Amino acid sequence: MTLKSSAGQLQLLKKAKEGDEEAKNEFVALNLGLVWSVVKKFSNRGYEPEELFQIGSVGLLKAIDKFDFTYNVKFSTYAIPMIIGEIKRFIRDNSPVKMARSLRDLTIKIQSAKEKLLYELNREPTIIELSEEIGVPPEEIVMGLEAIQPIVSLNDVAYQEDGAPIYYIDKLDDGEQLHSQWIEKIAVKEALSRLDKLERQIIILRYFKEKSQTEVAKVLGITQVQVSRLEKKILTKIKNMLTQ
Amino acid sequence: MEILNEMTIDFLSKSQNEAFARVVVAAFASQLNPTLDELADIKTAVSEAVTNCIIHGYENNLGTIRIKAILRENEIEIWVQDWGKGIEDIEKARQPLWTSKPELDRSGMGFTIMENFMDRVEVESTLGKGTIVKMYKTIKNKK
Amino acid sequence: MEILNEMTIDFLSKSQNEAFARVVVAAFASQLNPTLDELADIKTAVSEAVTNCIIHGYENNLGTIRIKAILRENEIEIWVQDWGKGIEDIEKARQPLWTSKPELDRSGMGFTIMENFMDRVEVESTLGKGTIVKMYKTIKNKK
Amino acid sequence: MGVTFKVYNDILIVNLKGELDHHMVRIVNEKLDEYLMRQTFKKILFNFKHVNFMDSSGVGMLIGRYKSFQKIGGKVGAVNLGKQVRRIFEISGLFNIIPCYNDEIEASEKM
Ligand SMILES: Nc1ncnc2c1ncn2[C@@H]1O[C@H](COP(=O)(O)OP(=O)(O)OP(=O)(O)O)[C@@H](O)[C@H]1O
Ligand SMILES: Nc1ncnc2c1ncn2[C@@H]1O[C@H](COP(=O)(O)OP(=O)(O)OP(=O)(O)O)[C@@H](O)[C@H]1O
Ligand SMILES: [Mg+2]
Ligand SMILES: [Mg+2]
Repeated sequence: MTLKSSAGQLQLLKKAKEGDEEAKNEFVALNLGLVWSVVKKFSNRGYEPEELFQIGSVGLLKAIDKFDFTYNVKFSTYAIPMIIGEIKRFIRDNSPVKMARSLRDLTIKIQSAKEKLLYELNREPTIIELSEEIGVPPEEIVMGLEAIQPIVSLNDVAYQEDGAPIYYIDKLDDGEQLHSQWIEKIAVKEALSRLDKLERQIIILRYFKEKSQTEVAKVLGITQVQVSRLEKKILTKIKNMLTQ
Repeated sequence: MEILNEMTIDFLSKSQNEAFARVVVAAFASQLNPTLDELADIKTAVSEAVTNCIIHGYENNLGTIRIKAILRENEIEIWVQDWGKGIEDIEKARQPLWTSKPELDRSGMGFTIMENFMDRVEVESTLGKGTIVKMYKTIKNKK
Repeated sequence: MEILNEMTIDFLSKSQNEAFARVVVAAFASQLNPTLDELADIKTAVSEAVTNCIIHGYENNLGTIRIKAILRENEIEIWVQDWGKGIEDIEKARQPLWTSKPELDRSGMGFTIMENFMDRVEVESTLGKGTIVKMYKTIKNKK
Repeated sequence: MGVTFKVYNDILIVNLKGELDHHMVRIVNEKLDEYLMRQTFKKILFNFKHVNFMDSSGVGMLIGRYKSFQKIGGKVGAVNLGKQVRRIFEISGLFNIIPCYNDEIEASEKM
């Protein structure tokens, strides 16, 4: 990375703010390393670095737009918190889902890796073997073994409703859109088992099969409004069950 | 044998710290690359010793528990210490099924479990001063 | 505010202990029922402070790092301490992108990360004596 | 972490979740006593499906319940023991007094 002198960079920034697109592009290019440095600090959140890099770059652009030379700070001093803020806001809006998914995936991955290595090695795997298999530091695996997450067998049925059963193994890489707060707890299976048939069908169709409310209404023979009301009621019910 | 790594942790004798103590020692021990079973053994033994500090050493009052762990090439050494009541007769206390607190639903199995899940257990104690339980487990390098 | 729980851990300034330190603080902080993101923030901030002890405090020689954590009802307080080199000019050191070790590929972002991922950061240091970084984060009780 | 209850025929099923140590045993006992005050059961089945750790405190809890249920002519059973829990049962001789079943159905037949 060729580093222009800070005086040179300041000139570029001035020109960029005056509307010089080329200067702006050059200035952005010179500061992408900054964005990457910040993105690296979010490596443990279950997001692809490239995705966070794009978000962080938006923060960089905002910083360029908002930076005022009367501020008595260096541009980078001003920009870094903005880049961090942009990424954090993105994570917060998408979050519990992503983090909880990555945590749940970890639990399932540990179980899966354990079974696989047990078969391959014909003995209990070591923690480092598990660590290398899953790509997660050994200490994190120790935390993942904590029983706050129920250990589920991949061949357990996640749920079954009039048709082919869906196993947890199928859910590993799906893009479920699950309602923010309750997915933080992973006792979904238990909560689901305590709903009545109609409630369970709605949740499965909406959140595991990603049908729209209208599609669900059609399948169940009720109106979309009824689906919406029922869904709200069910989610509150589940939330109460899980926070007890 | 040469010391590879070492840590000492002090925490309050509250029962919610029992799980915390288990994770700390397990996370540290993971550096020796144990199997999951060996890790489970270590966690269980630590749990027994820590629980003893809480309910016998401090008799459910507040005090400090210290865990020290030393990693050598093929071995982990764990000390669990309290500055509480102390043990009057160590030999008797270590007998299977002997407990000074039957009324608390204690079965007297703690030391037996520690001895079974670790390779060696030593107990030092002075009445009124405190107790140190030292446990050792061999963790062979597997490859 | 009343102290709910407290722990202090000493470990060697080896880089393999960075992951260990993160997990220890995370496991302890879990007792306040944080969200997974709050936990990730805390782990990242602790990681920055511990790395600084290793590469700046002890300049990759062997020394002791101490982490102390205090849980209050809505807050966690974390101290990360070393008895190493110390910081000459704290204000300058805390500037974003300022590093005394550009040759080591350090970007000088550590303190900025700590400040942005925790709510408050205080730094005490004496040349030749050591450094203590104190960090605070509010963890509201969610029910 | 915690305990939930379910009734299956005349058996109270205690669904345990978490690590059954001294801390959790206190919570389980408290909730279980509360539950039993409202409704008595002569048969109790502990479900260890979501328990991957147990120590002597768990042993003490089971022995305590065994004794109190025995007094009223009742029975205590367990299901879904994991590997580590099984070891603790063996070492403490719990299998001698607490029968373990494969599932609720078998427990219901045999208890
Ligand atoms: N840290 C300690 N301080 C004081 N006394 C102790 C300590 N640890 C053990 N003891 C004594 O040793 C006895 C035996 O301990 P052990 O752990 O084997 O059984 P227990 O704690 O009584 O029952 P269990 O462990 O099965 O719940 C205890 O009853 C107690 O009197
Ligand atoms: N524990 C410490 N002991 C001595 N000096 C320290 C300590 N922590 C920080 N410093 C000094 O403060 C400076 C800034 O620290 P900071 O963490 O922000 O950046 P860095 O460590 O140099 O780079 P980065 O954290 O991005 O890898 C360091 O370069 C170092 O000179
Ligand atoms: Mg004991
Ligand atoms: Mg740093």
